[in-house]
Amino acid sequence: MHVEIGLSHYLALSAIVFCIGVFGMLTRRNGIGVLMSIELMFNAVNITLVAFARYVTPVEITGQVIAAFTIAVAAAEATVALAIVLLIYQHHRGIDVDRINIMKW
Amino acid sequence: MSEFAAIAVFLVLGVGFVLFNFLLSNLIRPKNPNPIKQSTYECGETPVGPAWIQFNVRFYIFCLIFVIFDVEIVFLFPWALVFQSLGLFAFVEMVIFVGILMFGLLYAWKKGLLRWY
Amino acid sequence: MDTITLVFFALALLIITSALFVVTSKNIFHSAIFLIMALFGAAGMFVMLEAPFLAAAQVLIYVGAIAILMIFAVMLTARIADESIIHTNEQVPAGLAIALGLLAVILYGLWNTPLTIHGGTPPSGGGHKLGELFLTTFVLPFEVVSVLLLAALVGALIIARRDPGATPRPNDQSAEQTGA
Amino acid sequence: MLELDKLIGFVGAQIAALVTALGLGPDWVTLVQLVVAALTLIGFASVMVLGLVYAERKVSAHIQMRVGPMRVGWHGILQTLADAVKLLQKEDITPSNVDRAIYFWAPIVTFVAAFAVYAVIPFGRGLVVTDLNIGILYILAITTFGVIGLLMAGWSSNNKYSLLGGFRSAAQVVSYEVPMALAVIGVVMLTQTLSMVQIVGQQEKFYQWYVWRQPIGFLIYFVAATAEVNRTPFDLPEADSELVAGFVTEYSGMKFAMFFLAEFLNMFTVAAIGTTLFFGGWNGPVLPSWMWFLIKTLAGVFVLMWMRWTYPRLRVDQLMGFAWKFLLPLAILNILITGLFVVLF
Repeated sequence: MHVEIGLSHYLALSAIVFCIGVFGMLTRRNGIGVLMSIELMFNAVNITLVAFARYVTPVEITGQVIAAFTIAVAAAEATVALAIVLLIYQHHRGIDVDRINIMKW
Repeated sequence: MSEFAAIAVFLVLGVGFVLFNFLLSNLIRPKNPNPIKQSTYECGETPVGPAWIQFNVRFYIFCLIFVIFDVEIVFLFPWALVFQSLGLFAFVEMVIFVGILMFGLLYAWKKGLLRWY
Repeated sequence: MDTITLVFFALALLIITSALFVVTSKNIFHSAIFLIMALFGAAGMFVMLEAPFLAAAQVLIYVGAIAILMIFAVMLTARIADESIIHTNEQVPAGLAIALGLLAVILYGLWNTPLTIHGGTPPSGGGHKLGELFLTTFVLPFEVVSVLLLAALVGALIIARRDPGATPRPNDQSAEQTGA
Repeated sequence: MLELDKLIGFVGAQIAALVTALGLGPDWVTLVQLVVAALTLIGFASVMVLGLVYAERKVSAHIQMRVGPMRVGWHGILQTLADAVKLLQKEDITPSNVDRAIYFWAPIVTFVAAFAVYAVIPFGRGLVVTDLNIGILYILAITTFGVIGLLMAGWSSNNKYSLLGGFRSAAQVVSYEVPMALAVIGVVMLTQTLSMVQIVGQQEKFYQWYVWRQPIGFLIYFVAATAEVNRTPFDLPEADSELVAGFVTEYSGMKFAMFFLAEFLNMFTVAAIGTTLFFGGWNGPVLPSWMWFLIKTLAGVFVLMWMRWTYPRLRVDQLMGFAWKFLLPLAILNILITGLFVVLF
């Protein structure tokens, strides 16, 4: 069996990881668990970006630059979101996101 | 990319070495477990409640500042690699980049968040 | 099967299994550990894609910072590490349907899209090229990143700090009222 | 015989010939060579740690006007070997309410994080397993797994001392990682490369050592590295008077030994990185290159030991305040000054 690993393999892998992330984001009750799923989705997108950088623009590695920015955004998102989770925990003594409906009218 | 094969080998063999040691030790060491020996060590007292207790937020505050500065470091490395060839302009860009982030540190400092107690 | 293929499938297996454990594990600390494994696998993928600098950045930021922050957050919200709490909501069938549907759509799109691949020698990957791009073409996003980080830092600090004087908690207020 | 790089070249060629004779391809040759290299370094690391533990006990003893271990072998030289054998046959107690899987994997993660660094350290001219073009960044990245390992140990033990020790240690290590990385960036600004081998290659002459051009950077690195490996005066995670043994409280037998091994490996690592970045690595006259590397690195290790038995321990608030309010601004200042010098001159 000889398989030449190419762009489509990376894209397929990325799609699978992204969908696992979507599943986790929808079904997790725990706020931190939801955040972890979102990080998985970020990573799936990053794999896509780097794969495109490798196979479509191998010399001008634009995709890698965007991936680097994605990592920075993910870090910023994680700090703020986790701080919010902590605040929710302090107020509700729990971080079950399904019960956080205070913003609902 | 091929030079990273060494890293993979080192990771696998590192795990292998530890597991080998565990196995070797498993073959020659005594095994006499009893409930008191297996209880949680708390200087002889009986432990009260689980150890997974709630933590002080101070640890978290420092970790939070660390995350932001870690990202800064990762962006500083590519700059440090090329700024000589790009001259003064690149240097000024970095001064702005670092300067903006220093406001964050200054903010944390002024609000007393860098104090441990 | 050549080495590249073998390594790719090994890494893909690692990433997918860890990702599955991240979203299904009962214990949130285990989820965090599996998340670290998935992120490390992704870093391996970056190495395969000739982006070693990005791989190191990924490990440094995701594993070294974000994952640790998450573990700290897990500790600060200790009760949720308790496995007896139901960890998924009632949306499991719906979520599964949505995720599988999305996967089917993406894979269908992938199958039917002609991918144009351009050849060329990638840069050495030591980060030089990345630095050049940061400081020339992408200089504005580069500076905006620092503003974003500043905003995130200040915002997160305001939210996370526990300052009893500034933001009295409900039970503190009631204690004061009964005292008065 | 002292030309180790020639010996290694010879062994490598022999392995290649042998593997090719077995009818296997070039990938297998590389694999077998790497496995042999890794096993050699595992052996080197184990022997070195035994030596370092012995040295630590002797140094501490003589600083305190004692004699230290004297019984096993000449001047107790086999003492640590005896201790290792003893640890091997110690009963491995797993407390009943630990999180078993994570409790088991924590020492493995910690050890591997410490050991994987050795793949890129240039031990001498031509004596490096792999010369990554992101070498120093790789070291910074892979060592963060050490933090994960100690958090795993602290959390899984289900013990209040372990947890507090683990989290305190993690907070300390990450706090000092920032000034340490910034000090490294100061050097990278001058070297324009991340490869360890090239960094050493740029410091051939005594006056080219980066310590002369980065004195502040070196001091920051030295302090931060001491804190990274939890040595006194920064050994709060193992403050035995308040936390028993920190995150290793519940560990015994071989699992404990792995944490111990990783700790000493890390000590050697930070000294080796300091040597590579600031003191010219294996460059030196007359003696073979690997000997110069070992002399410089072991001198660094000795200073770490010397400090341990000289300075008292800091308080937690002093520790954190020092990292964020003093070292971090100083490191940023160092980068700015370096940049200004490079741009202007």
